[in-house]
Amino acid sequence: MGGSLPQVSTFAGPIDSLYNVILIVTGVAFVLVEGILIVFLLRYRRRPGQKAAYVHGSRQIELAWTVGTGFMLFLLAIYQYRSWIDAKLNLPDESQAQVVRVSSNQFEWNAIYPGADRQLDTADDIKAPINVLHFPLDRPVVIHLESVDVLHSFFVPALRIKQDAVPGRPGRLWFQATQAGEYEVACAELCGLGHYRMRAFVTIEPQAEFETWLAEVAARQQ
Amino acid sequence: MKSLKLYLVLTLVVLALLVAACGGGGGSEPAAPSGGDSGGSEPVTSPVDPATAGTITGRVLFTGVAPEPEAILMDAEPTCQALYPDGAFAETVVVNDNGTLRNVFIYVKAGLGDVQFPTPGEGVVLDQKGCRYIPHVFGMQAGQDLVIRNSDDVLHNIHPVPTVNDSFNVGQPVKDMETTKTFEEPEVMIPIACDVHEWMSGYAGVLSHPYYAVSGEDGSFTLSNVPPGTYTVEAWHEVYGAQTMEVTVSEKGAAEIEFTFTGG
Amino acid sequence: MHSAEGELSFWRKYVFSTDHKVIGKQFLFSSLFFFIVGGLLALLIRTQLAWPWEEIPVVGPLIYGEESGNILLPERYPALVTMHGTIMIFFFIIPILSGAFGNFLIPLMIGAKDMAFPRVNMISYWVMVPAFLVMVASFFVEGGTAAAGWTSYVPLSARPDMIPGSGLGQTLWIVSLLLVGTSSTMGAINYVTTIVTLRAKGMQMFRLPLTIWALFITAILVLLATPVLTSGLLLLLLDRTIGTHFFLPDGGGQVLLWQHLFWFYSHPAVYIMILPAMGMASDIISCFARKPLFGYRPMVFSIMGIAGLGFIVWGHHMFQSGMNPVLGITFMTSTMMIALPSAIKTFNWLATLWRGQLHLTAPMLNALAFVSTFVIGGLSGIYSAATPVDIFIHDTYWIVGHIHYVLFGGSLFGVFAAIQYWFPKMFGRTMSDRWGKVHFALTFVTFNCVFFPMFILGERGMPRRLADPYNYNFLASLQPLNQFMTVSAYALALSQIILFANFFVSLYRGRAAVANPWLANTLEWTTSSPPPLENFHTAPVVHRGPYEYSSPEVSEDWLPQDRVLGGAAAD
Amino acid sequence: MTHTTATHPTPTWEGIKTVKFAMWLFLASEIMFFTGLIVAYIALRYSTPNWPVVRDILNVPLVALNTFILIISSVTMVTAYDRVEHGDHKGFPNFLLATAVLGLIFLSIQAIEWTALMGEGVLPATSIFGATFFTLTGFHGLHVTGGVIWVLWATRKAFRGGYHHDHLGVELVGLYWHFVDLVWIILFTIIYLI
Amino acid sequence: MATNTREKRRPYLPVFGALAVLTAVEVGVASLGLEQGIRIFLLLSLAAVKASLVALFYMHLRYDHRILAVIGGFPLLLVVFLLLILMVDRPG
Repeated sequence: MGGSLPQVSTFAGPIDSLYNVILIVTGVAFVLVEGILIVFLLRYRRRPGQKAAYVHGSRQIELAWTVGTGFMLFLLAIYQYRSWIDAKLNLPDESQAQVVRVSSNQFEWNAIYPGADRQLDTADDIKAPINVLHFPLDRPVVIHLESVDVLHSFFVPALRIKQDAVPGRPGRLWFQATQAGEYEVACAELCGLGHYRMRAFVTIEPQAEFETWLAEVAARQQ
Repeated sequence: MKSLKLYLVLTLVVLALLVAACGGGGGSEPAAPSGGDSGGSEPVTSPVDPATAGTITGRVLFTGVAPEPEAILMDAEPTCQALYPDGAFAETVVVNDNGTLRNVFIYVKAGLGDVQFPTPGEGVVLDQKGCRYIPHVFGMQAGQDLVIRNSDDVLHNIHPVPTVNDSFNVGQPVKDMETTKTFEEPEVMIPIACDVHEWMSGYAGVLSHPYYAVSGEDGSFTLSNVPPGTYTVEAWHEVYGAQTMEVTVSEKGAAEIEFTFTGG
Repeated sequence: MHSAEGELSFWRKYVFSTDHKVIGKQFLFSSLFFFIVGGLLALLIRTQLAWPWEEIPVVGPLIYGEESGNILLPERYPALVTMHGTIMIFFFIIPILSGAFGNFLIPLMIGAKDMAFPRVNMISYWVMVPAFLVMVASFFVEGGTAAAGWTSYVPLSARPDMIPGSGLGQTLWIVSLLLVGTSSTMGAINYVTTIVTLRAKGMQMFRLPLTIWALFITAILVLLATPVLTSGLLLLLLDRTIGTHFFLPDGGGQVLLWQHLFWFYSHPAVYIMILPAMGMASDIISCFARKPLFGYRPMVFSIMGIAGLGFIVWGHHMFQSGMNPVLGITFMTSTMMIALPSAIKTFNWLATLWRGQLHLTAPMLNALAFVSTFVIGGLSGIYSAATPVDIFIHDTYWIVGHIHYVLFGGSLFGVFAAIQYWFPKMFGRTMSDRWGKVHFALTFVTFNCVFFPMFILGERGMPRRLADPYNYNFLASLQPLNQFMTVSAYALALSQIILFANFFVSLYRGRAAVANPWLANTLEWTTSSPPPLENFHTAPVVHRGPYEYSSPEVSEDWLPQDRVLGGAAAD
Repeated sequence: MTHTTATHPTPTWEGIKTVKFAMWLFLASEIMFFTGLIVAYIALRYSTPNWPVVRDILNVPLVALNTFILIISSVTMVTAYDRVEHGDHKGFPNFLLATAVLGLIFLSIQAIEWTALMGEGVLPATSIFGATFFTLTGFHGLHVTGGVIWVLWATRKAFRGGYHHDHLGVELVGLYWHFVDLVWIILFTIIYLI
Repeated sequence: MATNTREKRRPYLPVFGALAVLTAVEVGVASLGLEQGIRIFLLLSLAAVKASLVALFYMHLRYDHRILAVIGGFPLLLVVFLLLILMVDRPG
């Protein structure tokens, strides 16, 4: 999934593989159903003088495809159960993770880092420039997502994460990046006339580089 | 025959609705109240008799410590960032070399009585260049055209936040786009923001008369063609607030005044 | 109940008529008009996505006007998207399926003279007219039409300063939808009462054709879901007017409360938009396969299953909306369950074709297109039911593709089939089958060219409702694909002209239609085309189910429900 | 409603009058309408940390009396129907009138409570409590007003000798009135008592 | 069922009595300082009893065809489910 987009977070692998599994399952179902449709179309064209089969249905076939499809759907449900819990329910312990507050307002993303005392909403918080977000590599990052005015949606395709920033209701999402680089952030919830321009840049870099960048922004801020 | 009449009615209903919709065009909206009606075609005659008119000139001095100009981090907009090789700085407090203060809005607050001044035909141009409102502070008359031009190849979203006038919220996605808007009521200092670039800010002073000026590079300003009389003149700055001063203009006289703002 | 037909004045007979057939046609004509308006808006959206901010050569100044520099302004694009969605859903699909075909077919197919409450039926159409006018008026108000999406999520829809469209335009949008809600609730009460109480003698519930079952269950969905939307809209209206804070966070309100109330209505609403098409397609397929519908009872129970489950799945629209993730699991489970009845229906349609005598007329082709595209629509839904995949594809073009494969591919091909199948009964003339096939071929090809690439866009992660997606590096390469989709959208729009031409020409010059041109079994074909005011000269008595095609009891391959067989024991 | 002249018997299906069947469908949609409002109220109240202490703001004894009045009006309505069914064509219109009067009393007490509350500064815009309170009682009040108008219309027809052969009209207005009373019973509990 | 000549009069007055008493009990329970959980449960169940009394006797559900009770009752299932989801989705 994601075409040329690299798999940059630990979620990317499971989500892409789940997508491929569903692609195969639905692909087979698609080919079977459409194939049968076309075959029946050609095979049972009208022949003058012949009457169609007088068949009202059969309990066994109904039971068969009901149970069959039901079981297939049940398997799909079980198969993808785990990655949802990992992505959204089991948030890592914030003391080990890098906590960042990402606040969105009309047409920009602002990242606020807790600074030395590792506590947000303290004097030493560092505010990154608009639409610039840096995250450390190979470490869990917990984002405190919030919005100032309307609904926005923090969508980083490369990291395979997306969650709405709901004003008045701070949300949590987390990821662990596995590949350094610069990736784009898009807003995925209609938020006004600049919705298509709410682009930010996420830079994933090793811990050392991340800390030097943080210090540099802090200095620039004084 | 019976059914024919039915189809006539129904097709007529459909056509009527179609015409109504197409008449307005799907998604278009009527031309905003552009300056056309208020400008008027006949030449603008000022009720002031030029023979007796005087001028008010002066300077805005600045004492005390000038605050460090605040750096603007334009990383979010690479196209604009490229225009400022040595970094962009906010224009909130700009102290000129000769110790005077720039971007101060000076205007006649009272003393004109209820003289009716015609609104000028040509519009005031507010340009957006390098992700910055140019001019940063400007004046205009109520009802006069405000021509907003986008000289950046970037989306700007002009979003004034007036209290007296009703606001508008317009996007200009491409270069050289122009939108014409007007403010109907006098209102001193309407802040103008850009929702896409949080650091962009402008101030529009809307007045019912043409006596306003903004202190320039040398901190000086002139109000010309002022009918003789005593006026309260106010100098407004976005950070240091406003100061007023009484001034009397004699016939063909040139009054001199000076404002002094002290730094933080 | 009706005075002799001759005395009625022109107004009572055509404009304020209480005859369900005339009301059906009124819905049909206004829905077709709004199909054009919605379609034009779609073309404007596609043009912007292919060539962002370009001036459209001839039409541009006309549409966008001098004031906005003859191009689409960024704050107008969300308004286009909102209006395309709202008009297509509330003024085209639901009115044509439940309004036009519901009104016209229900009394005819159950053997009744008219609806249970003819006057309430008339009022339900005439409540729609102010809704049309209010919505059309919102195009011309200062600030333009509503621009918070057809879902009008709060706070964008509640705070006028957030986007110009959220000013007067949004208030008119709410008032218009309140009127549509009143109209559809009145209609629903009428349909349920009529189907339950006015069936002809012998027409037991399990001898009803599937069209009627679908319209019956749809009416129940409308009856129970629309009031919740009405309450949500009223709360939003109060937030916007008298300053309450139901949905606005700064006053203690709940932003997600609106989404819950909205989707509690809107998921049953998407089934309101597809179930009638499913019913009509089943009837048409069974008729042109000259073969009994395979598994009548499972089909009825799966419609009931879809309706029942339809009320408990709305959360799958809100997986990534900040809702409690635990609910992600509950709604994922219920959504997976609801995929089952749709699958059963598809298998039954296929089984109906098996060993049939397929007459590939225009209605049949459109009905088969319904089945084949609905399959893609249904399968693409499974991706968004799987919550982790939904993390990526939520609010991207994958969802837009899914919507259009189910709504355009599903309901609209069903509507094309239904129009050409019941046109003879409605107007007493037949639409040209040749032009019907030309229209079908063009539409089917261009439809897939426009909407299948949306899955590719979605898989690449292109968010929806973006006015100009190409300043994102990861989307820049998708512009050629979007341009191809736009050109095919133009072709799709042009090919609809064939349908409209065929429709309006056949109104006057179509071949005169006999009572039963398709040799179908259901009751509406036992009366004349167009039927007299009270539908049946003598009240029909039903002896068998609607799908007795190729029955061994008779030599022909059809056996109408009301025919009395010679010695056979008439039950 | 369909005009049922004397010759046409009221249409029935399996013993149920069709109009009554439709009336219950309408009541089902009304139940869903109030569901939307009540569920919104409960969700908002459940997630607002410091919900005001209801007893201090609202005049519970007065409204308890009001609830009692509405219950009595239900009783007069049901007696009216009972009387018309037993052929007491003279007596039943008075009970209909009594129901209408009790309804008006209920509305006026609500109006009194509203003006008192507004006097104390509790307004829809001031707080979530105010918003939900005025919305719920407001829409219920609207439904009671509609009910009173319908009952008055039925009373006028009754005094003019209507409903002798066909008691349907009385039963319908009764059903609507009892429904509105039932909604108030629930609202009274969840707003005033809990 | 709902024929004019009924064997016995419908118990309107006893129902009225019950409703009056239940209302008084409710107000009483509300004023007691019970623990919130129990208090809500008690009040809600009292309200439910009163509501069903009105529905069964005054709205004739008890005497009419069962389909009317189904039409009136089915929406309550949806109410319960919607309420449950909104309770679970409490913010914070």
